[in-house]
Order: sequence, then C-alpha cells, then structure tokens
Amino acid sequence: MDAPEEPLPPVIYTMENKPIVTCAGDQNLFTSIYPTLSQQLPREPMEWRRSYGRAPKMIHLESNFVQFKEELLPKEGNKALLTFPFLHIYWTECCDTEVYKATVKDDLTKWQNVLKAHSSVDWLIVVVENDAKKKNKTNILPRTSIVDKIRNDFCNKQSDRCVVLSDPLKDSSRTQESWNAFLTKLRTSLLMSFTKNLGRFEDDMRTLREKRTEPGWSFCDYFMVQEELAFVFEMLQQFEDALVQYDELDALFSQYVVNFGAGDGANWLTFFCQPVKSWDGLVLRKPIDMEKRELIQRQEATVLDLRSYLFSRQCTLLLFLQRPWEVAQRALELLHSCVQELKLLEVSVPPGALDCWVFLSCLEVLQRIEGCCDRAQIDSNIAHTVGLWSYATEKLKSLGYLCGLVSEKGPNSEDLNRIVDLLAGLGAERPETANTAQSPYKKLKEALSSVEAFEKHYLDLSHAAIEMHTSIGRTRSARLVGKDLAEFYMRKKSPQKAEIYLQGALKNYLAEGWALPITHTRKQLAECQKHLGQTENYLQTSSLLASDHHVTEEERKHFCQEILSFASRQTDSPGHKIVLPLHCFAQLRDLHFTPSNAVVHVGGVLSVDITMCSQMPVPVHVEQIAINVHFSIEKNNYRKTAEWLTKHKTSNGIINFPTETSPCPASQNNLPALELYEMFERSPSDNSLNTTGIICKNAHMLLRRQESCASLETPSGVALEGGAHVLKCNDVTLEPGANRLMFRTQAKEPGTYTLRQLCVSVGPVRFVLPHLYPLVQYDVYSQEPQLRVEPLADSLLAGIPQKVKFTVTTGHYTVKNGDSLQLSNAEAMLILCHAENRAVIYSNTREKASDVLLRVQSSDKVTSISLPAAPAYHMIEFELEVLSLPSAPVTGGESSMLGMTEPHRKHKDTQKAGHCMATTDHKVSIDCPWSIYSTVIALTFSLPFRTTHSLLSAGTRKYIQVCVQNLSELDFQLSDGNLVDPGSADLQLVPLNAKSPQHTHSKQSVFFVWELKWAREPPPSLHCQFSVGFAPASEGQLSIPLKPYTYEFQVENFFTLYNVRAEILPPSGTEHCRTGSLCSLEVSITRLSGLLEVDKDEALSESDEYFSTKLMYEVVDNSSNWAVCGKSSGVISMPVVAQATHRVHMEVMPLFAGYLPLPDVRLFKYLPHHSAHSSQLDADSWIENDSLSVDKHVDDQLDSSSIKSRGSVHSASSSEHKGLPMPRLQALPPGQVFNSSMGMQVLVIPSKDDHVLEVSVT
Amino acid sequence: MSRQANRGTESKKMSSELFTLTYGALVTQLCKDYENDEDVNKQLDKMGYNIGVRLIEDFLARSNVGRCHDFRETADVIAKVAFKMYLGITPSITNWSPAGDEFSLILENNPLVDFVELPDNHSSLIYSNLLCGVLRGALEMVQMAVEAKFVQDTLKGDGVTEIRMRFIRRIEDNLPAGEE
Amino acid sequence: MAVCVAVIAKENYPLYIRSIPTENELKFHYMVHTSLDVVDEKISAMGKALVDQRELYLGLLYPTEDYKVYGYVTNSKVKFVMVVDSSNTALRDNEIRSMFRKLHNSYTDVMCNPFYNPGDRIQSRAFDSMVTSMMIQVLSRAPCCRAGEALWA
Amino acid sequence: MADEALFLLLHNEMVSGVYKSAEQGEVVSAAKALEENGRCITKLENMGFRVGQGLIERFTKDTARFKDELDIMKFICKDFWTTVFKKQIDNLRTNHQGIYVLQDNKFRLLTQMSAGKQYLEHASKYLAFTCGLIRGGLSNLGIKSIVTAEVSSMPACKFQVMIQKL
Repeated sequence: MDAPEEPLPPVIYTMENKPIVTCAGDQNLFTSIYPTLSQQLPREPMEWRRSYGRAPKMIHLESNFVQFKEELLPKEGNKALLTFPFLHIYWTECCDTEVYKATVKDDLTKWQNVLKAHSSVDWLIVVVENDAKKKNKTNILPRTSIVDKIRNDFCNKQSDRCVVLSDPLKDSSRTQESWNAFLTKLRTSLLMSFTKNLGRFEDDMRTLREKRTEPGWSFCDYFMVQEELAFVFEMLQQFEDALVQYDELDALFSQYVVNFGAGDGANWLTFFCQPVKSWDGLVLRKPIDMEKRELIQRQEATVLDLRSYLFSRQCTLLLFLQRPWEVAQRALELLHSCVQELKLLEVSVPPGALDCWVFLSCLEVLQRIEGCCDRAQIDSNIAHTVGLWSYATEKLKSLGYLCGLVSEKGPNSEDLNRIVDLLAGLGAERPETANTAQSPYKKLKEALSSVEAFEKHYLDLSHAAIEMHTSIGRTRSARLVGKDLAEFYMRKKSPQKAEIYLQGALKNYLAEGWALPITHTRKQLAECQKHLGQTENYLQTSSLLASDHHVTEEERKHFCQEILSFASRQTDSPGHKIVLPLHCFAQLRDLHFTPSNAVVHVGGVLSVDITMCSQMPVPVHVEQIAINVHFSIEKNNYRKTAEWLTKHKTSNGIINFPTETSPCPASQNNLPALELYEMFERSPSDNSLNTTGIICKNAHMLLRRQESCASLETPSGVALEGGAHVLKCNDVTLEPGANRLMFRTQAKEPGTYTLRQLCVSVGPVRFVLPHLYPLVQYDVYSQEPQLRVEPLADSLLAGIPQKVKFTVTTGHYTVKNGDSLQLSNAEAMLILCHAENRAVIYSNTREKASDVLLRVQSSDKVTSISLPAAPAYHMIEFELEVLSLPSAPVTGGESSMLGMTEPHRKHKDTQKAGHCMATTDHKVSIDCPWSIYSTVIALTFSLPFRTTHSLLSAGTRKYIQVCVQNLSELDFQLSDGNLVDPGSADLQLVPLNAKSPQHTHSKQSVFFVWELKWAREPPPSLHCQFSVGFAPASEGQLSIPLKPYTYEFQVENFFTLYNVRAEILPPSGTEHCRTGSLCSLEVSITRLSGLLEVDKDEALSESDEYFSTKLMYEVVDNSSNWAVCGKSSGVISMPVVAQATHRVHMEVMPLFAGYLPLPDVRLFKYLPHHSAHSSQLDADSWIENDSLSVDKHVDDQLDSSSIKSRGSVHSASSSEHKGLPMPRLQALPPGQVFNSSMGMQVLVIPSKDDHVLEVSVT
Repeated sequence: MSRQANRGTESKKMSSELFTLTYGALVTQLCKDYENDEDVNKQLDKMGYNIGVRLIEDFLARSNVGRCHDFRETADVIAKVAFKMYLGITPSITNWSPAGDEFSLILENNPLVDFVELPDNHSSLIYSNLLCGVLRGALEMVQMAVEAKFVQDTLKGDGVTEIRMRFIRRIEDNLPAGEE
Repeated sequence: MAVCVAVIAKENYPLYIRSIPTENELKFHYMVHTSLDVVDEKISAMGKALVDQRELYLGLLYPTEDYKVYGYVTNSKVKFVMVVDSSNTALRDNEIRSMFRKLHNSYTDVMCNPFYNPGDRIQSRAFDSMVTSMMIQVLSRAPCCRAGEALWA
Repeated sequence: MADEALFLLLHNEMVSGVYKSAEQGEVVSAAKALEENGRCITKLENMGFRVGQGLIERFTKDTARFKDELDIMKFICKDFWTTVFKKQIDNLRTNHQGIYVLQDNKFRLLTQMSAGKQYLEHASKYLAFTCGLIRGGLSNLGIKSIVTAEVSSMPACKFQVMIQKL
C-alpha cells in the first residue's frame, strides 16, 4: 500500500465543517478521482425530505472525504454529530477475477465486518472501469463480471450498493453518464444517512429534554447536545433550522427563570446565580465565542455569559440570514430581559456593572450591524437601531451620575474607586477589537476616565439619539432625551444650554396638554430661568406655577412669594415695569354694570362690578387694578346700545367671561357652530313646494378652516397700553378665589366706551389682560333740555276748563330757583291758575324725586310759571287748566236752504257732515330759561257742539228751529237758550222752549224753536244770534263762570208768497181711485200777497199798473207711486195780486193700492232769456243736466218717468231753436212757497185687471 | 301626521342603543334648556304623555289584548306585554295596596339608563320620568286616570328601579285632547 | 398587573391616566406620552396594511428595562396605552388583548353616557373601578413549566 | 332590543317639542321666523350629533380599522344605516373631492308621514336629527364634515356630506 496518507482534518467548529465520508479500498484510485469528485458533488442541488413534517429543502452537498479508520466510527450512540461519518465508500478498479479473488474480496470483507460491528449501514462500493487497463488483457471476461461478483458476494438484495464508474477521467458522453449516475447515488445515500442519523439524534435529544424535571439534569449538557444539532444545520447551511435550535434553548432558559421567579427553581439554575464578576458586553465579532462556550460546558457560566453566548450565536445566524434589523430588535429585548432576569434570580451585581454591560452590548450590536450594512440601509432603518442608541445613552448617563462625573467638581475618591472596580470588571480588551479605534470597550474606558471625556461622549450619544428620533418623527422621544440633556446641563451649571431643551419640551407638552409633564418641566424651567436671571420669564413661570394645582401647596406659596418679594424689592427703582399675562395670576369671571343697561347720561355715575378669581395660594395686596377704556364718539349710540344689549347681555346685565380651560388643547371642536336653516324650493311656475331640505349657512367657513394645534403658550410681550380713560380701583387685597371689585366712574363726554385692557399692578409687576372678550362697552349720552306740553285727555274741548300736562326734561340743564316758563297768552285761550298747582320731579329713571308747590302768576299778557329747582337729567311734571273761549264759526245763509221743503235733503247733509268736531288751534309761545328762543306750542281745541238751524212755515206763519248737537264724549247742561235779531226792531221772536235747563248726553241733540211775528211788511232777511249757556253735566260748580255758547246765522226771503194746493179726484162715477185707472190731479196756485220787494226781478212784467210774474210748475213723484200722464209741467203767468189763483189740471195714474201721498208739485221762477250771456249757459247747463240725469239717475229727486215725458218735450224744443238763448228757472226760496197739501194722502184700491198696471209701468 | 303608517308585520325590533342614546340626548338637551331639574321632569312627563296617547293605538293594534276588566289585569298587561314589547324587559309587579288600586313595577334593569351616570349637580332629576308620562297617557286613552311616579331608581343608587302606579278614577267616554 | 392605564384623545391629550399609587405617576405620564411616537408610527404603517392586519390592538409599543408599554387604538382614533411591569414576564399577549377589550368596552359605555361630553376628561366611576380592577388583578394562573409547549411551537 | 314604534314616537315628540318651545318666543318677522326655525333644526341636529358619536363608538367596537374615507362612508351606508334604520342606503355617490351623497329611497323617519306633497314642508324637521347622526358618527371617526339634506318626493331623501379637508 504505497498510497499517500490522507491527513485527518482537525475538527473545528466553524461553518467550514463538512459531513464526513470515509474512503476505503484503492487509495490511489480515489486520489486520482478526488478532484473531480469534490468539484462535481456540490454542483447539483438535491432535495432533502425531512422528518417531523418539516418542509423539504434543496441543498448543495459537500463533504469531507477522509481515509477509513475504525476509530472514526462512533462507539455507543453519537453525541458528536460533527465528527460523525455519514457515509463509507470502498473504491476499486479491479477487473481481473484472479486479482479479485486473491485480494480485493478479503479486503472488502474486512471492511464490511468493521462496519457491521459498528452497525453502520451507510456504505457504498465503487467499481471504476478503465478500457486502457483491459487492452493488454488476453483472457477477456464479460465486462460486468467483477461487478456481478461483488454484488452477489456483498450486496445481497441491495444491489444498488455497488456502483460502476466508467472511465472517470475520460471526456466522453459515456463518462458523463456514469458520473451523473454515481453522483446522484452518492447524494441520495448521503441524504438518507443524514435523515436517519439526525432523526435518531433528535430523538435522543428529545428524550434527554423530557428528563429535565429529573434531579441531576443539567441544562448545560442539554445545551451542548442541542447546539450540536444547530451546528450540523449550520454546516448544512440550514441557518433557519440552526437558529430554531438556539431560540428553543433561549425559550427554555427564559421559562426556567420565570418559573424560578414563581417559586419553583431548578437546582441546576443555581449555577447561573453566581455573582457577576465580569461585565464585558456581548461579543459578536467571531462566529463562536469559544471561551464562553467552554464556560457553559464546564457549567461555570453566569447568566450574563449564557445570554451573551446564546445571543452571539443567534446574531451570527441572523446575519447569515441577512436580518440585521432583527438583531437590533432582539438585542434590545435581550438586554432588558437580562436585567430583569438578574433581578429575578437575585444575582448580586456590583452597582454600575450592568450599566457597563448594557452600554457595551448596545454599542457592540450597533457596530456589528454597521459592519455589515451600508449607510443607506442604516439610515433607512433607524427605527430599529434608535432604541439601542438611547438605551446606551441612558446607561452612560446613569454611570456618569453614579461615578460623580456629572458634578462640576468631578468625582471624589469613592467615585474613583468605583470607577476602577467597574473598569476591572471589563477585563482586558478583546483581541478582535483591540485595533478598532472606536470600540465600545475604548469608548467606555475613556468616558469614565474624566469629567470632560464623559461629557463629550454623553453629548455625542444624546445628540445622536435626538437626531435619530427626530429624523424618524419621534419628536416626543427626542424631547425626552433633550430633557435629560437639560438636566445634565443644569447639573453642570450651564442653564443657558439647558433652556432651549426645556422650552422645546414644554412647548410640546403644552400643545398636547399633558398637565404633569408641563408642571414638572415648568419647575425645571423656573430654576433655569432663575439662574439665567431672566427676571421677566422667571416671574411669569413662577406665576404659572403658583396658580398650578398640580403643584404642592408649599411650592405654590414659594413661587407666589418669589413674585411678591421681587415686587417689594423693586419698588424703589421706578420706571422698569414687568408685564405678565393676567390669566396665570387671576381670571376674570364676570362683569356687570349699574345701571344694568350700561347707558348713562353725561355726569351720571356708572359702576362696574367685576368678579376676579385669584389663582394665587395666598392673599395678594395689589396697588391698583386699572381697566383701560377706549373712547369713541358714536353717532346714534342708542340703537347701537340696544343691539349690543341683545347680543352680549343677559337681562340682568351680567357678562360672563370664558374661563381658560386648564391645559387641554383648545384645538378640538372649537369650530364655529353650524348654522343650519330650512330650505324651501318652490317651482317657478305655480309656486308649489317641490323641494325642502336643510342647508348650512356657514359651510364655507367650516370647510375652509384648518385644524389649528393651538398652543396654550400665551404670546409673551403683552403691550401695556396707556389710555386717557381708565377705570381704577386702588389698594385691594385679592384673596385666593373669587373677589368682587367695583369701579365707579363719572360719565364725561358722550360716546361709546369700550373696556380694552385690564392691568393689575403689584409693585413694578403688571399682570395684564390684553383684550377683554367678549366685548364690553358702556355708552354715555347727553340730552338737550326740552319742554313738552300735551293734553291729558285725548282731545281738548273748547269752552270748558281742560287739563294740560307740562313736562320739562332738564337734560344737561340744571333748573335753578327763579327759573320760570313765560307763556305769552293767546287772547282766545286763558290759563286758569288755581290756588295751588303741584309739580313732581322725577329722576331720569322715572323714580319720583320730590313733589313741590308750583307758583303761577298770570297777567293779561303773560303767565309765568316759576319752576322748582331740579338737577340735570331730571323731569319736572305739572298740570295746568286752560280754557278756550267757544265761538261757533258763522254759518252763511246756505244753511237756510235746508228748509222743510226738502226734509230728506237735510237729513242727508247731517250724515255727510259726520260727527267730527270743528276745531280751533291756539298757539302759545313759551320762553324757557335754557334757551333764548321761545318755544311755540299749538293746542288744538274742538268745539263740543254742532249747530244747525232751519226755517219752518205754516201757511204764512214762520218758525225758526235751532238744533244743538253734542258731539263730545261729555254730557252737558244747556240752559236759557236765546235767539235775537238785533237788526229788525219790529220783528219779535217768540220762544216756544222749556225754560228749565236741558240735559244733553254725548252724541245727543237738543232743539230750540221760535215763532216769528211782525207787524208791517217783514224784512227780506233776518240776522239771528243764538246763544245758550252750557256746563259739563258732571262737574258740580265750576271754578269760573263760563261764557255761553253762541251761534249766528241768517234767514232770507222767508215770507210766503204762494200757496200750492194739489188734489186727486177719482174718475167720475167712481168713489175711489183704482190702481191703473187715470185720475185727475187738480193743482191750484194762489198768490198770497201783493207786490213786494222780493218780486222785483226780470220775471216781473208790468202792463199799466198790472203786474204779473212767470212761474213754472212741475209735478214730480219720486216715490213713483204715480205715473203722470201727459204733460207734467208748464209755465204760467201769475198776476202779482193777493189771492190771485191759477189752476192746472193733469192726469195721473196710481201704480199701487193703498193710501198714497200726493206727488210733489214744485214751483220755479221762470226768467225770460233777454238777460245776459251767462243766463243762456245756465239754461243749457240745465237742459244738459236733465238729459244727463235721464241716463244716469244721479239726481234722485227727479222721477224718471216724469223726466222721460218732460225730457222728450225739451229735446224737441232744443232741436227747434238750436243755439238760441233759453229761459232760466230759479227755485223759489223755501220760505216763499207753502204747500198746503203736503202730507195729504189718497186712498187707492186695487183694480181687478192687472195688465193695465204692467202697461203703466213700461 | 299619521302615526304608525305601516302596521307591517316586519320586525319592529331595533338596536336599543339608538333609542337609549336618543333619549339621553333629549334629557341632556332639556337640562340645557331649563334651569332646574323639576322643569325637566315636568317636560319629560309631558312628552311621555304625548307619546303614550299615541303609543296605545299601536299597542292595541299589535298586541291583540282586549279590554281589561280590573286594575290588576291592566298591571299584568303593562308588565308582561307592553314593557316586553317596547323595552324588551318584564318588570315584576309587587306590593299591591290592600285596596288594589296601587302597585309597583320593579325594573331589574332599565334600558333607558344603560351607560347613564348622573352628575352630582342633577340630584333631583328623574331621568326616566318619560316612562311615567307614557303610562299615564296610554292608560288615559283607555279611560283610566292613573298616577305614575318613580319611588326608586338605580341611578340614585337604589338596588332596583320602582315605578309606583296609582289608579285614580275611570274616565267617562269624553276623550281628553292630548296636551298638544 | 397593569401599573398604568391611559386613554388618550384623538388630539393626543390625556382623557384619562391613572397609575398605581405606589409609583411616582409623573414617570408614567412621560412614558405614556413618549409611547405616542410609536403609536403614531404603527397607525400610519397600519394604513397600508391589509384588512386582517388592521386590528385595533397595536401590540408592544416599546419595552424599557422595567416596563412594557402596550397600545391599542379605537376606530375613533382614541388610544389606550397600558404599562405593565417587565418582571411580569408571565403575562401573555392574549391577556393584554383581553384587558384592552375590557378597556374599550368600558370606554364605549362612557361615550354613551349622555352626560359625558366627548373630549372631556373621563370621570366615570364605572370606568374608574374597571381600571382599578385591572391594576390590582393578580395572575391566578400558576406558572406551570410551559417549556415543552414552547418548543416546537 | 327596543321597539321601533317607541323610537319613532320619541323622535316625533322631540321634533314637536323643540318647535313648540320655539313658538313660545313670539314670531316677529318672516326673517325672524326662519332664524328661529334654523335654531330648531340646529338643536335637533346637535342631539343627533351626540347620538351619532355614541352609536359609532359602539358599532365600530369590533370592526377592523378603516382603510380610508371611502371605507368609512361605506360603513355608514351599510352597517350603520342598517342598525339604525333597518335598511341600507340605496345609493352612494361621491365626487372624490370630499362630497358624498347618500340617497335613501324609503327613509324610515319619513315613511310614517303619508307620502305626497302635503307634508313636504314639514319634512326637513324630520331629517335634522339624522343629519346630526351622520355628522356625529363621522366626526367620531375623525372626519369633520357638514351634513345637509334634501327631500323632493317623500319618503325618499338625500343626505349630502361635505368633508372638511384638514
């Protein structure tokens, strides 16, 4: 055997390991094949089906070929998988039966026996065939003979254990094929071996684990076993599976620790509980930390050792798996849990040791990760690493504090000792990091070496952490690190550096409304500001803290005291003021005005009550509280006030101020409220409703609005505004809680005053509320003095005393004694002054102020009323009696037209007149003391009575009737009515009235009648004067005698000239008139007197002493009881002689049955036309009138039927002499005609046949 | 407005939260509108009454219960049918007055007050007072004048909620107009 | 078991925060406030996730040496944060979940109290006592050796 | 389980109650009346708002977190509407600019009024509360919005949701 010795490769635990395959037989042959083999084997991947339902894997196989030796074969069981030979191969190229029989067979047998002895069944026999060799052979056997021999000598019934490899070193297709076949065979057998052996191994492992509750079971032993498995997987590059092994170990251990915590400790665990002596963090730079592994193997590892080792392995595998970020995350968890486990297991650890361990570990992990990733990756995965950074920072910090490196005077001796001890625990630096500059070890050593070094490292780390946090938007975390930094700076007595961090943090907490952090940070800030000597800020912060309920009472008092003592200190140096926002010192609750409508007159007093809640824990004395008021001259400030009242004020005039909510961001739901409205949409055509709905008026505002994260930090730099108008109240002590303050002010200029800014001064400190909201205003108005005179009743009556009310509104004028009102009397109106008139003085708000006697002196020209003294903005009220002398408006003769002749006409007139009283105005000019101009006042009096008169006749006897109608609301007593005609002496008026006074109720009338008597020819006209005494029925007796009521009028041509008599006779032979049958109407007109003055007119014609006048008569029946047949009117010439009579006969037909009144007979003067132009017009107009009146029956006094008949006549006549002047008609004055048959009636009985009736009607 | 337009057979059950919450919103709104709790109680009772006078219609239509002969029978119908139907609970009927004209409805759990916690400043608020109104109004429509009032309330810390019902008189057939 | 329970409004101010009296509560306020960073991260990440991953429970926000901080967010963007003592290693995820569910239910009742003004600080007695029960609740379950199950899990 | 009839009557009573209390303040001018009317609508809407907040909190208690705005709107139209009105919204439209129109062809609170024009003028009173429900629900899910409504043929109605962009 001259084959070269295959050296046994030493077993080292790296992933360089390969599964071992032994080679027996022809070594030279193998050596020749080996290169090709080792290179071909891994080329093709092979599928590995696995037990325990684990997913099959494709793996590239490699193996480590060693020469077969018996001692390689494991004895009992197989603990060490790595050194375990998975496959045994026997190599031969024998092709000669002799040779085979001679040597190979025996060799094979020996080999087989050894394997059998170790019950190893994973073997293979390879027969290499070489054509070259055969060439020089003479006796050629069939190719396969050797193989067959071997097969049936050794591989009984597993013939595939013998493989042929032909011409392995040739380059032919045949060679290829056989190689492939061989390799596949080799691979499969290897895998089968794995599956078999690993399976067995895992089974053993499990059984071992199941024993874990038995006494004497050792975790470390088990650890080694399972790790062996892990190694194999790693060797096969199945990192996942490898990792699982470690994770299981990890879980198992953790579970034990937990259980230990819960009371049932496994005794093996006590090994791990030895005090920690070394705390050199994790080591991740080499695949396997052999030292630690040995510690575990020797059961001398501490928890830290175990954990470190475990993690280093997990880390390695994770990195193989390209999962660096998981390393970071697991690392953090590991470090935390380690700390916990040490606590749980009550392992004694010197103070600071853990901090060192953690610190180093963090950095180690970070550096390891950085080692295998590029910048970009790292930057995009900060989220995973930042935790480690800040943890490291934290740990370094606590080390710093522990070792007195954070005080300005540096560490003392015992600190130094501690440092030494801690460094000792690190041991010497590891070789693998020895030459890396920034190794964790070096960092720590350096950081602990000096105050400066520490600061440098600590700052580096903190800044790095802050930067990272912010870069991934973890602002809060950044703030927190920042606060630690601030604390550090404060310790180092450099507050200027600390401030920004504190401010930053505070801002954040305020924005998100975290009360406790706010308070805490404020306290730190206060200290900081105090050191910095930022008085203003310090005081502000103090006031905030003093009013903060999360602060203890003592502290609040302390901060409050800070302010007060500052205030007292600074009083001597004036000028310098410190302005602080009010809300942290006190809060405005409510405010209310008296008068509550907040409107005062110039000079009036206005008081403002405010409730202010002091936030201070102790009573605070305040020099002054001032409210700046902005003044604006407002026109029509009344209206404004009104609307302001409705808008901002509750009825009681109290304005409530919103209380600042304690630090809870205003940002949520501070949207303006929705303004919804109903919507009705009507169709344009018929405006019927076709859509209703709900719409939002202020949508635009709501939608535009951006969510504002309103910070509660009040804008510092509150401007202190000075103003001309200030409400002050001095030297008050604000008790904690609610305080009521009152401001009084005297109103000066009229206008609107807006309360702007409230300022509380404590020494030089000013607490300012920059803007009062809601808007608070009060209004000052000024009023001109004025006099108002008005009747007490709704209307004044003439003739009787009437009360009139005088109201003097003083306005800004003060009425002095001696001031008086000068009334210049109107002659027709008297001012009646009684013994005592009283005047009442009211204040502006209508409260009665006083009641004084009023002096009124009256001369014939002026009446002077001396006013009582009254202050400004008051009212003086008093009443005076006035009397307007009654005087009836002189009524002209036209009223005498209203005669008996046409009673209905008269009736109509009165209706038309209605019951409105005639009025008279009296102007009085009054001189007021406050003005050089005199005020003119008009008083309207209405006459209580309306008087009408009429002339009545009975044949030639004449009467005058006067009707007095009481239009007023009052009742009157009328006494001694009297009628005189001063003109005509010989005429006497004989009263036919009751002597006793007459009572007339409201709206009643009283009539008076006189008969006229005369001796000789009566006068053509009378001038009558009616007078009657009157007094209100109610009043007993009156202060002054009243003038009687008078009424003057005229009566003309009242003397009767003609008497008209009409008579209706039934048709001859009948006793009664019948409807529809013609009757005769006899009219006789008689002249009653000779020629009189009144007759002298154009109508009069004279022929030798014989006078006659032309008259026209006309029969009219407006009751249409009669149809006048034939001509109804005619002109007659009447001799002007007493008793001259003229008869006319006419035919009429009664239309109805019953007692019918006779038709009217009217008499007119018929004036010939030789008179002037005008007359003709008259005539025309008359005709026109009539013909018109035919069409529209405007004039009810003309009977249509009669007009018809007459109308026809006239139309004829008018057509005859067209354009010619026509005669005129003139009505005779009522007095001159007396109709003696007036009121007579005729009996008409109904006729048998009615048709006649119809005829007559048409 | 025609109440109960559809007497459909389709399930009239609905999430009680909606009802409970709506009622809650109503009560709190009233608390805003009126100064003192007494007024709120009154208003609730009044609204309840208006609901009652309409509800009875729906009730008679859907539960085919006939005219009750005595107060005891009425009590049964209220507890076993009406409450079950509308609030899904069945109060127990207890302590009848000897005269048989008074009894108590005991509600173990009152759906109206799920979630409710009375603030201290509403001590005199009778939160569920609507129920009294409903009972009063409904019974009035069937010619029974009754008085209903809460005598116990879990909201006030009592173990159960108790409504005391008192029969006043029978109403002759002139229907009183609802308090519109 | 929980050492601090907090309910945080949409706008990130605390609606309710309570911690065990024995500890200095300020610390927890800081802790909870800081944890919001991670809550935000998780929520924004969650937006992209698939429906089944969009559960309300956010899991462990971040661990510290002594505590574990867990998060939960309701659909109304209200966050629940719960701090648990790290030594309490036996506490399992599903237990945390169920605690959050209880919190959520109780919070929902608060929201349904007509006298509660959404957005105001929570002062409900019911909620309070529920939280109390969470804080004093002790693990009844004996910590039997679960190692076996842990492996091959 | 409560009974629907009770809720409907309660709702009616709330509506008439609100309007009645408004009548106490005598109506001065048409404009005033409209304003008063608006106040009533707003009051009802506010009640609805509060209820909506509560309901949504309950209803979303066990649902997965929402993906986006649309996801939420769908929830309102399906689950929310079903639980409240026992039917889904019949049609949801959006312009993808934050405006959504929810159409209910047989709106529960209108079906009780006999259909047709004669009650049309009263219809909006009976929508206000629901507008609030929607707005409250959305706002509690973090969506600030304005909800208005429209009826032209009873008992169908449209609710328009305008989302406030932040």
